[in-house]
Amino acid sequence: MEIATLLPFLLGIAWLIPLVSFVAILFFGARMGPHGKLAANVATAAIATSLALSVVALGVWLGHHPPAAAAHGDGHAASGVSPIRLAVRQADSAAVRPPVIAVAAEEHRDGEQDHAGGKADAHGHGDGHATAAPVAYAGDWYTLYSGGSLRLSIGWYIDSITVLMFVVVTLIATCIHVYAAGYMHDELHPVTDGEVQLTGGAAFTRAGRFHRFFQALSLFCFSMLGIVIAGNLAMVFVFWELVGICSWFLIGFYYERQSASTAANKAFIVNRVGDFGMLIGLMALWGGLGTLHFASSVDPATGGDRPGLFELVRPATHDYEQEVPAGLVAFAAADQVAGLAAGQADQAAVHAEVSAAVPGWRKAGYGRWLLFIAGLGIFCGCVGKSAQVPLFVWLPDAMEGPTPVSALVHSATMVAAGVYLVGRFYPVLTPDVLLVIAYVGGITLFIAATIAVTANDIKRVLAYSTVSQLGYMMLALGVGGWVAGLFHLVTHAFFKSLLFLCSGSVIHACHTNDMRKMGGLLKVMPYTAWTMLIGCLAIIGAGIPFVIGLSGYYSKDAILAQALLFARLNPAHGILYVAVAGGAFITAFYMFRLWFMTFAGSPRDHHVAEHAHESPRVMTMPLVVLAVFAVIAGWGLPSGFGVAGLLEQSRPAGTAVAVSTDAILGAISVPAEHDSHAGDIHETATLTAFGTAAAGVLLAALMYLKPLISPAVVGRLAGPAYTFLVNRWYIDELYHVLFVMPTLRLARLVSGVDRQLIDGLINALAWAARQIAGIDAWFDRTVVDGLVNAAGRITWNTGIEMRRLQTGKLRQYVMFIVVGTVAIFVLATLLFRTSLAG
Amino acid sequence: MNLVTDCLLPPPQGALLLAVIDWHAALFLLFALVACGAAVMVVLTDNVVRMALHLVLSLGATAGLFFLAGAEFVGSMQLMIYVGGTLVLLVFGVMLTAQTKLVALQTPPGDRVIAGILAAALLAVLVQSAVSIEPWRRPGRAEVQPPSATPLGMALVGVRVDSPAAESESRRRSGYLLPFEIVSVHLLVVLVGAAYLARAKRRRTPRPIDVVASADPPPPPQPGEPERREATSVLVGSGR
Amino acid sequence: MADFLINTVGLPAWLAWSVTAGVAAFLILNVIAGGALVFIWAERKIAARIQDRLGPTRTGGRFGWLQSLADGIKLLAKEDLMPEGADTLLFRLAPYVSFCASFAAFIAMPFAFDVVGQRLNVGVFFVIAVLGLEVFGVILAGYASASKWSLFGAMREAAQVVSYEVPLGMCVVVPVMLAGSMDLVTIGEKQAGWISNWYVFHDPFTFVIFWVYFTCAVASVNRAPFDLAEAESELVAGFHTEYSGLRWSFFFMAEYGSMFLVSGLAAVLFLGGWNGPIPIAELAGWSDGSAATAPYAVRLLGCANLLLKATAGVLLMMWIRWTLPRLRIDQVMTTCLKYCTPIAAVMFAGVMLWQLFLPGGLVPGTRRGAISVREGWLENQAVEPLPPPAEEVSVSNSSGRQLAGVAD
Amino acid sequence: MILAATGTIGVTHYLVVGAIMFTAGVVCMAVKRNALGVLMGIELVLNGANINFVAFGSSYLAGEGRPPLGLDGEVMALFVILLAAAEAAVALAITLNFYNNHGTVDVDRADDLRG
Repeated sequence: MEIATLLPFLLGIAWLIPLVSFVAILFFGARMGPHGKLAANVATAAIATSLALSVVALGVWLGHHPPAAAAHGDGHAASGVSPIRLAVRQADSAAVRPPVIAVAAEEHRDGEQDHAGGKADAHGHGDGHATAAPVAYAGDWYTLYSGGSLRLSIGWYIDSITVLMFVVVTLIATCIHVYAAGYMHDELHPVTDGEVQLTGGAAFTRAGRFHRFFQALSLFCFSMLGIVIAGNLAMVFVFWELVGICSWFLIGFYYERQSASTAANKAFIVNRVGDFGMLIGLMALWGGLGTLHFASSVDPATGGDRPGLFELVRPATHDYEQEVPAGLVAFAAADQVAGLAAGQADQAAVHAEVSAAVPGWRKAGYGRWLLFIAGLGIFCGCVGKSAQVPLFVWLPDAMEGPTPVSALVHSATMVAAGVYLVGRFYPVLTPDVLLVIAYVGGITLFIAATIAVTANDIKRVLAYSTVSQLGYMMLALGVGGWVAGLFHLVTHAFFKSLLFLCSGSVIHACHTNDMRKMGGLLKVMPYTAWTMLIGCLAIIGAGIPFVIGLSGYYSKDAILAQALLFARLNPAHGILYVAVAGGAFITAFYMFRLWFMTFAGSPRDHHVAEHAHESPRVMTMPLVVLAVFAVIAGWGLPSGFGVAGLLEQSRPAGTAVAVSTDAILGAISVPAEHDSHAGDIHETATLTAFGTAAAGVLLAALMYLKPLISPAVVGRLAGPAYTFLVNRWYIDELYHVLFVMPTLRLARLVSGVDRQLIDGLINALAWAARQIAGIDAWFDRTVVDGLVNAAGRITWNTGIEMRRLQTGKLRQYVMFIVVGTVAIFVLATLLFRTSLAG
Repeated sequence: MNLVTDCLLPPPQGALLLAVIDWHAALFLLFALVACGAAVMVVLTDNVVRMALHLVLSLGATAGLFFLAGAEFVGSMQLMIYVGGTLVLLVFGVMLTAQTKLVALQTPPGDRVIAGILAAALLAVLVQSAVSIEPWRRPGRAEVQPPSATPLGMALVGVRVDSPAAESESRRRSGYLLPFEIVSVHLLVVLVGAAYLARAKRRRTPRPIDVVASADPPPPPQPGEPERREATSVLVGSGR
Repeated sequence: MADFLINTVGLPAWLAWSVTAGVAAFLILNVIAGGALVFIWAERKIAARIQDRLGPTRTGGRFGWLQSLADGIKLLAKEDLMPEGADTLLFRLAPYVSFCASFAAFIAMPFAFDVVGQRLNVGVFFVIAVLGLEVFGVILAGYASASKWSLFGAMREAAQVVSYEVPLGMCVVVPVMLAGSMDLVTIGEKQAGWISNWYVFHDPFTFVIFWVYFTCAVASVNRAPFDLAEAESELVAGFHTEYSGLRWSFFFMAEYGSMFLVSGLAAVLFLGGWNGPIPIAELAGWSDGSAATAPYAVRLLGCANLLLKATAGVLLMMWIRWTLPRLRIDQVMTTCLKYCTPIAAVMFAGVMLWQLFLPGGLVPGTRRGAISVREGWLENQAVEPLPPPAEEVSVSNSSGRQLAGVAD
Repeated sequence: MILAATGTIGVTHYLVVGAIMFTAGVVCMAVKRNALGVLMGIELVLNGANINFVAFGSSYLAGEGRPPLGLDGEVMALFVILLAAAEAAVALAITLNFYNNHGTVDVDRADDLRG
């Protein structure tokens, strides 16, 4: 099969299989084995199949499009050499197609339109000038609704990120399914939940929810993959919400617990806030451009070709340079258009005039704001989903869910969806939006990191680190490090899920989240300890500078380099680089604080220590697997074969060049990413990263491994700051004061109005109605009932009389019949002067 | 209604009495008299079995009338089915009215009188409407086709081969296949239903045999029971 | 004979017909009654032989062939008793009803081509129907005797006969379907020729159904092993317990008459009627094959054939009677409703399919749909013309002629 | 037939016979207290109707200018006979039940539903 049809086929199947398992478990889960034990196998088998298919798809992709040099090659040479070779390969590759959409007739028949949007792409960022769009296959499976210019469809947009994300998500999901099968085994039997206090203090016992857990997991995988493969924003939004609801299910898995249900609702509501912004963005885009498809698509109604968002924002004719699309311009200049239309009666003429006038308007700056709003709106959604400031408060609470959930949903995949969307939507984002993103990311990473320092709940530490890592990614994207951000997304997915699983294993062993009760677990649970150490090293980006390192090493360096470059180009925004570097230091500190407190030293709580034990094989195996990936995920061959190289293939057209605009937020120049590989910047960044990380680890060691510095003393010295951090910057309280309280007060006011005013009115009406009803009732009783009763009485009496007729004597009846017959004859013959006999 | 004179009026060429007897009319007269007389006898007798006898006579005579009218198949059917049917009637009559008190259920004479009056009225009406049609009274010698059951059979399987039906294509197709099927299904249903209605109920009183067989004495007779017990014993005796 | 009388003797038509009818009636009555006597004698001899005795030997020479005559005289001489409390009218009436029913059935019974009292186009049904009337007399007798034995006997017979009429009718329908006519004469005609033309050998189904018919026939005339009506061991003599003398002998005659009738019917329906196993007449060239023009001698031969076959049937019944034990009433009913009826039904369907799907089916056009049934029938008409229009003269002519043939 | 029509017997004669039988049947139904008597009455009534059918169908009796019903009459008569048999079966079953429950076949005692 041709790749253009093969990829959607493979990934589509991989996408749908979890849905199948979800449905299966939904209907037959309880009957799958004892207590639904087999549900785990079903879900795991499903996601494993998806993994296999995704891997096949990856192979297919690599077979057709070998990646260029890694974005973060060691040294500059590789990346310098690669483009030429790449260009040569592309020249003779079969993938050279004119950038038109080929629709095969026989593929029309089975309703699947396949858009082979593959274009010969020469990533000529060697000479710093991008002239081609990346390879991407897009198309629609099914059109849900098509009316006017709106067309909602289930479609696909597949490029290297899609394939990569498929592999990552399914891989991690598989590991976590396996892990969860062990972790959740309590749910196989009726559970006595100690954290639920019933009135009367009795222990709360409920039936196990094993299969439900996996049911939700399957649904989540389906939704996540849906986001990844989605071919248009509408579809993205749908699965976005699906992911949200899955997260709601899973956070509230122990919904009897007050805290859990609250956390679930919090997460959901906070996400709504973000999604509201996203809706605004969608509306702006659709209102202006009339399409939500990423790539160009064929409209089944007209059969005509409709340019997608990317094409509109960065038209190939315009050398893929970002410009405000004509639609948005006209949309913004609505009144001018109206003026034109007023003069003209003929539509075509109006169109002609408008299209003629558009460039002028564009110069005049119409539509920039719209594009800005659209970008911000989309980003709002991402803020909610991937827990950026100010909407990050839900993520730490989301740790109420079972640990595998935290690992899968709230660290590796779902929260990454925001970052992914920003990456996917990158071409449309204007430099202003990017700047906003960058700042949001920076603030987030700093705040979260600082909070993580003082947290004592092991999962919360990880949660905050997640938030801050997401901040890293956002910042990277914001400062133009497209590859860097997504690269970090991938690597982070691995080691963060690893860390969470480790923490889960620890919690499983200690039955507590509090790190202060742990310690000295290294001997008891070696697998967990060492794999977690690998995780920590990965997250702080440990490695031997310029030689080799764990996955984090590469991604983080890329981010630092990009930030540094950005800071150099825009001195005004140098603070971002500081944030990144500081973040790196703090990250290192709290991660190792965590590890030391948990594993090193001597047990602090014997009660915990003595019945701590290594987790079963089914839980440690995934740890090992993930650890391996956490180590190697960042590696890439000089030939560019690696995650970074793969990502590089999909770099949005026109983003490879440095752009400097005088934007709404002042002059910004977004640097080209490959410049960050320039020697000095690269080295500086690497050294900085190494230094900060090392410093952080050292400090942690001093404070918690060999307690030369007592944390208590530090806490006392830094008193107010310490309490400030312990209370998590009082952000929850702040929101409580800013939003919750006013809302409640408003609600109280409204309810007061309701009770006093409206109820009074209604009561008055009711009273009046009652009076009228009283009159009515009297009338009814006397007149109507009188009539009815009279009728009834008459009927009754008649019946009494008539019943005499029914003697029950057959013979009399016969006689009646005869009488009737004769009577009819006589009447007919005498009265009507006719004879019935003819 | 100059039937009798038709039968016996002297022929133009004149001959013996026998010679002028119109056999058709004579036989008709015979059968008609038997049929009507027997029918009236059915009304007049009170003994069920005799009623049945007269009924059979009447029906048989009717069959004869059918033969005379050229409807031989219908006549045979009449004989076969009605004789069977009345036979069963008879059997039931004997079974159910075996007790002397039931052999003759006297009818109050008042009823008889009223019924008689009504009957007279009805008869008058019917006869009036029968006689009032002139051409019916004076049949011409319509051309006679040989009596044959084949057209009937063909018609029952849906094909008309008889004249005048056979002329027009539309009527040729208008056989009686559907009514035939309906009637057959109806018969089946009726049989099942009858079997269900008349199925053997749980005996209220043990059969003499059971009484003998079982050691414990039979239960004391409830009021209104005895005739039923006797009836059951009759059933038993007749092979049930 | 009628035309003979009219043309030669010069009698007026009406007289000729009356005489003809009288002769026919006389012949039937005497042949059957006489036959009954012979059969009674034969039955006693056969019973004796089967039971390894001699049977009547004295009366009238070695074989006691006058035995039944003597019995007849004895019966005539007997006093005619009537139980008190009996329903006089019905008691007197009953034997005649049976007798008449049994003998009236012979009206439509052909003895050879056109040697028939009255050729009816629904002969088969006529015979069956009239035969069914016989049981009526039995019931009346049983009821009128005011005796439980008689009543029980009558009940049994009624139940038995009424229920056995169902399979009997089914079996009879089969030859009717094969011949495409209910006229017994036509049916007999269709089987002319070699023995292979007999309907019993028409196809396997007819062979089976012949035996079903015979069983049902035996049952419907209350012969052993179905003679519950007069089960000596349980009911003294069944329905004719109270009868004696001539009335009793009437019942007896009726029984033998109907035996002979059903056997004859079996012969006509299944065993080729008056046609011998080998068409001697045709071979010898006495007739040109068409029965209508056959000389009287050939018809006489036919009569002999039929009588022979019927007698064989009767003898078979006797043999069965003295061989098989009597059935219980429930067994009788089981035989009828659980065996005979289903078998008959299945066989009927089988014959039908055979007719449809094997060459030489009844209606060639059947496979061409309902309307073509008509064409097929018309073709048949062309091939086999129906008997000439039954307008009076010709009919009475034919019957008269052959009766004359029988007479002289 | 034995004797073909000679023009003396017309439809009317049959109709009259039918009428008499019909009336007899009705009276029988009206007078008899015995359920079986009532049944016989019904049979009579049906026969009366049947005679009319056959008469109208017979080509022997048809008046001039009035073509007979032909086969339709006979077929109607046939169906009437069959349905009469069916009706007799059901009626007998009902009677039997009535007898089982009331110990009598007196229709005057079948007035449990009287008004």
